[in-house]
Amino acid sequence: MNTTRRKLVTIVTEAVLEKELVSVMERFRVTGYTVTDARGRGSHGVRDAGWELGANIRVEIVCTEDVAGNLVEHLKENYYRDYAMIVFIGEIEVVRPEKF
Amino acid sequence: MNTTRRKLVTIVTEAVLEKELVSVMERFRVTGYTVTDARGRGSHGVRDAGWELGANIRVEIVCTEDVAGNLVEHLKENYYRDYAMIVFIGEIEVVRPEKF
Amino acid sequence: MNTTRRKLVTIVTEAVLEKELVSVMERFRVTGYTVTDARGRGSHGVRDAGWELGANIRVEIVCTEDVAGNLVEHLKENYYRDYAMIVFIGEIEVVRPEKF
Amino acid sequence: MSIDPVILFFLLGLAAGMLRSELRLPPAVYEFLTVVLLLSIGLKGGVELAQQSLLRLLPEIVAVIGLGVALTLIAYPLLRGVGRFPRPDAASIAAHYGSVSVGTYAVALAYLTSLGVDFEEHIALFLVVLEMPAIVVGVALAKGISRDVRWRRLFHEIFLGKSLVLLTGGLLIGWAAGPQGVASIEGLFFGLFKGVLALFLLEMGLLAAAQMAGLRRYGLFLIGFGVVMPLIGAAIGAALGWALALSVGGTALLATLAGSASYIAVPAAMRLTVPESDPTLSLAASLGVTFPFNVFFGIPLYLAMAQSLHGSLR
Amino acid sequence: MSIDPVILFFLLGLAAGMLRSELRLPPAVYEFLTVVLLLSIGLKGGVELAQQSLLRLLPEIVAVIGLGVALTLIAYPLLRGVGRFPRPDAASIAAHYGSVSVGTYAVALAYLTSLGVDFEEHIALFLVVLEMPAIVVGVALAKGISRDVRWRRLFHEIFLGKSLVLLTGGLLIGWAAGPQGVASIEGLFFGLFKGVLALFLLEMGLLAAAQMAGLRRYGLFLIGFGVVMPLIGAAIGAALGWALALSVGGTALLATLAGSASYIAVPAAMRLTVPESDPTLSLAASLGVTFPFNVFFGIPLYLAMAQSLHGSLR
Amino acid sequence: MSIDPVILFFLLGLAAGMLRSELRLPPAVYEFLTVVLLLSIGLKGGVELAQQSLLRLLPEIVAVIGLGVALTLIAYPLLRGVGRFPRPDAASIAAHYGSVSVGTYAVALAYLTSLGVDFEEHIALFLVVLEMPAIVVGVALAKGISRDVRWRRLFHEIFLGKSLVLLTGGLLIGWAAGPQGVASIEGLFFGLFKGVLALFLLEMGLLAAAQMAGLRRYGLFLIGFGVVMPLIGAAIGAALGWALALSVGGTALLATLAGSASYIAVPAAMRLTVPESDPTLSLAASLGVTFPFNVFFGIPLYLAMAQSLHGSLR
Ligand SMILES: Nc1ncnc2c1ncn2[C@@H]1O[C@H](COP(=O)(O)O)[C@@H](O)[C@H]1O
Ligand SMILES: Nc1ncnc2c1ncn2[C@@H]1O[C@H](COP(=O)(O)O)[C@@H](O)[C@H]1O
Ligand SMILES: Nc1ncnc2c1ncn2[C@@H]1O[C@H](COP(=O)(O)O)[C@@H](O)[C@H]1O
Ligand code: NA
Ligand code: NA
Ligand code: NA
Repeated sequence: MNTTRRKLVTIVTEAVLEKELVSVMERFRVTGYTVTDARGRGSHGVRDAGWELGANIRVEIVCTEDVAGNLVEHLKENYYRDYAMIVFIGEIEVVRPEKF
Repeated sequence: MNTTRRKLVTIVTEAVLEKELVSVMERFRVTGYTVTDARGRGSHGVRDAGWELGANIRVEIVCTEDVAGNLVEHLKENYYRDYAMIVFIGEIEVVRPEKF
Repeated sequence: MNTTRRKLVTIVTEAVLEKELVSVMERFRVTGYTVTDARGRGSHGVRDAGWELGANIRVEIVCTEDVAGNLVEHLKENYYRDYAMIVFIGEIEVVRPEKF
Repeated sequence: MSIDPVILFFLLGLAAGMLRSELRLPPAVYEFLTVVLLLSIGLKGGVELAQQSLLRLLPEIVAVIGLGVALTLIAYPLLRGVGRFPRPDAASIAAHYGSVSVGTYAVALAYLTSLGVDFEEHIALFLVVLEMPAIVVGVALAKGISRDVRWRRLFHEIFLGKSLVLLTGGLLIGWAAGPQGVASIEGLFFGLFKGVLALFLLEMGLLAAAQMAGLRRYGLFLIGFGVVMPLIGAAIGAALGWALALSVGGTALLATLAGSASYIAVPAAMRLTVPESDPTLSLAASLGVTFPFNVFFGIPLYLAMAQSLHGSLR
Repeated sequence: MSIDPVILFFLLGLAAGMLRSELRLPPAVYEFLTVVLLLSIGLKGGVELAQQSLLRLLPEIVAVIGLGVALTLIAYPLLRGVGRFPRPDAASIAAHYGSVSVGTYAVALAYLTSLGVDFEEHIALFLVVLEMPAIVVGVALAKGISRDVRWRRLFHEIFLGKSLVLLTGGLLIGWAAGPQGVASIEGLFFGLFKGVLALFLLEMGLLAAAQMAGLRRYGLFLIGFGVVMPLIGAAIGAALGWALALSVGGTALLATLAGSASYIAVPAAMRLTVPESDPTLSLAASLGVTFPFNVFFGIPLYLAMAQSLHGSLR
Repeated sequence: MSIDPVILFFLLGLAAGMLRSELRLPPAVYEFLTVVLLLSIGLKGGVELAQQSLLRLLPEIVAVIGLGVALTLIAYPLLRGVGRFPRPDAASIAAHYGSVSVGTYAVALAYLTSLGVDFEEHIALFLVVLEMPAIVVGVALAKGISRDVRWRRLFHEIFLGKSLVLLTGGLLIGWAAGPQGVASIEGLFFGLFKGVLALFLLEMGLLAAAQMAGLRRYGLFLIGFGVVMPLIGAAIGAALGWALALSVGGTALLATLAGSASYIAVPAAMRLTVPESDPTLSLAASLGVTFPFNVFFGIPLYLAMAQSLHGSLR
């Protein structure tokens, strides 16, 4: 099977940011994203409340290395200071490179 | 700590396929799978509705390279055309290789 | 963009263990963790019930190789025998190494 | 007479959806409302059935199955010939219109009740009966009969799907427990019926608005079909109701069923069995056009149909 | 007399589960129903308590704690000796049967109410009291007392678990607010009680069916135990109720509590404290056998027990 | 008079939260309760509005908008000057107190109803009107007007947020359907009101307890502010109610609104628009201090304020 390398960017952050992140991702021309509800703990304390303000989301984006770099740069500049957020990047392989 | 390499296959697709994918995975003799509910956007548009038809699932399978190859091949042949679906493969390490 | 390698430890296990795992992770000085609800199948059979006893959670921890090793060792010793649980470790990159 | 508030809830949902409000009911709540509605409708129908001879209903049931088949077979050539849809899409959309919508039925129930029009509660049984035949016909139209359709899985999917199980279960429980038995659970299932329906329609409004976005992509034909096909279906349904000697209310309900389009059971079955059909087409028509049309205009019209049929011909 | 519809809902769930239907209530809905049931039962009991001297209840409470301990100690040798289960499994299953099931209690409440049999509402207090002792005894049986049990964590787990907090909270609120105070929230907590119970039992049927699958793997002993142990428990419970001079209804309720097996608090506590015991065993017995047995046959039997005790001995 | 059980439910939640119980309502249930409360309040208010001339209300609405602006402008210098908070935090907290809390309003409604005190139901309209002005003022205080605030997005966020849409929708539906129309959905929206409020307050207690943990980190000032600011607000609100010639009950409700602090709409808007402000500060004050203070002490006090104003000055 022929596969191609891509990056998987995972963002865990405040649920209240979901709509805003969606528009950020559209601006960075990602071809798609996947969101799940999450809870957790980090430097901003425990975030596991049943309401939006205290809840987290986990966003995954499959994309090229370039897009990943730009996206993470943008998140770092604009959100790292004021929001509960972590971002990490993994290597993955996909079958349809043209899709990502 | 002794670890062994395995593949992590992640599938994001339509919730309506869950039962069918379970039986596919059984046929391919995966030793297990994990499912979470998800939403997202891709070439089939935004999928974030509260009902099954518009919702996504995210399926993870830890398996050997062979099983991963066969499984992805099967998904590509049978589902890529007609369904909202992405698949990607990552490298991971496990402690109990006999389990996967 | 400057990135640093870290480990991503993923645990899929019984929901009833959540509180206990949180205190385990605190003991191992992880800087944070992320939890999502999950269902699945493995050697302990299908786990997809609507109530805590039959449900799974999926825990992710970004940490250094050392912490990852110790944590997995501890889980193996204390939980592998009696609980439905899998653990796998992946490679990822992060922007703020001091955070993990 | 003032407008029924449940319809206003639908309007509120539609408006909020079209204005892209953040309003959304959690999926679990939507499912809860659906479960209560399905059981309420089943229970009410079952209590009535207890007072009927099932044998007498057999011919009605056969006729109603025929109705479902006929509606699908009428819709298909329209979609294929006039709408120029590919075969799988035409078959799938036709199946949606040959089947029924519980939400529409519930609104019709509420409408007749608020007007004080009597009807045969056992029509809930037809709701059960009408869900399935259109799916079978639709799949056969899309695939042929001999081909690689996994019919067993399909029948499992249909007969053990949530809506059929809850409706049938409600019917059987109502039938076995009878009016006195059911009295103890009336508070939830009957007392809250219209409130639950109101919340349900709020969410339906949001869903319908989301489907309307899809409509813009698929042109005028689908809008026209989504209005005309219910009228054809309802006319046939009303005629059948009259022929079966149903009351005016019963005739209006059967017309409503015939004029309604599925948005739960059929799309799920089609997604699995005819995956090459585009689900946005059928949902845009059934949820984006036909459901709102029936809620606002169709149901009163179908009652008028039933009244004039009964007035002029008896 | 017609059959109680709440039992039919349980049957519907069982049937749907065994036929592998897709019917499923969302977890959030199941939790909601549980919360409402627990609070309803607590509130009702609390209102009654307000009219009682708590001192007078003290001996009853002590006796009921003894009942929980005794039942666990009776079940354990049966499981170990006859069933040949390993020590942790025998201890865990015994704890399930020494403790109680809120769902069974709710069905018994509904049953007595529908027959017009009076009872002491404050028996809800025994529901609270009976949850805990069996867990402590079970853990001690499995691990011994001195060993590495984290008793503090266990007590926290038990006393601050959801079911104890809601039951106790309901009792206290009912007690503090009294009948007039509670009147304003009757609509939700009392008016909908049986409807909520019906939906709850629908889900219980699905859960029970899922556990029955597990039964096939574990042979006949577990089925026999799941029927006989409730009978033993109920007989002892009925005798105690009679000795405490409870009414016929109260005696039947205490028998029901004694004859019921936990499927929430105990399995969760055992999972954390005696993880080497197999949870599928205890749940197969308590949910797959005993719960259905009690719902269909046990509860009427326990009432008959109570009646004959009171009839023949007074 | 016995204590209102809904307040006991809040206490139960507080206690369970502070004891770190595992009790938790699923998010979907909490949302469901919120939706029902918002619609109930809106519907009731709307039915009343139907009997009023909207023109007569216009001056009241303008005055109430002024109230929201004034409260924010009073709170800001207190927080900045006395509390020594940085500008964004002071602005954000001030906006919370210039806006309103639906939960507090609902408790006040229940309180007045249980005492038999009459009030103008259309005060629900002020609930809608008061949500927004404080947000705009707060953002302007934090950022200035000219700066890079994305006002469009902010207005979209506010006007199409869940609470405003449901309250306004309920008002419009109640207004359009009138008392007879609404009668058919009374079961859910009015009959269950206090039961739903009870469950809602149970969860609020858990949330408040969680915020109190945050309080320990932020010292005494926030506690003091969380008690004093509601008193200032309520005094001004009561005076305005009196000046607008509201009834005693209406005056108490307007005082309650003025004395309450937002914990839904404002924090969400601030999080997006003034992210540099710390959300734990404002929630600790509004949920951890002011909400409990109002529920236990504030509301009876505000009624007393209203009574003495009306008694001494008329
Ligand atoms: N080391 C970590 N591993 C996994 N998830 C983390 C980690 N640190 C933080 N998170 C997640 O990211 C969210 C925000 O992190 P923070 O900004 O550190 O509070 C937390 O609520 C967690 O869900
Ligand atoms: N580039 C992407 N990154 C992450 N998730 C994606 C991406 N593209 C698609 N998805 C997910 O996969 C689902 C199906 O994708 P598609 O078939 O492209 O519509 C979407 O609804 C998303 O949840
Ligand atoms: N091969 C696998 N791939 C992905 N998830 C798995 C796999 N095996 C087990 N799991 C998950 O881990 C849980 C516990 O596994 P087990 O202990 O094998 O029953 C299962 O319920 C699944 O959610
Ligand atoms: Na139809
Ligand atoms: Na027992
Ligand atoms: Na205020």
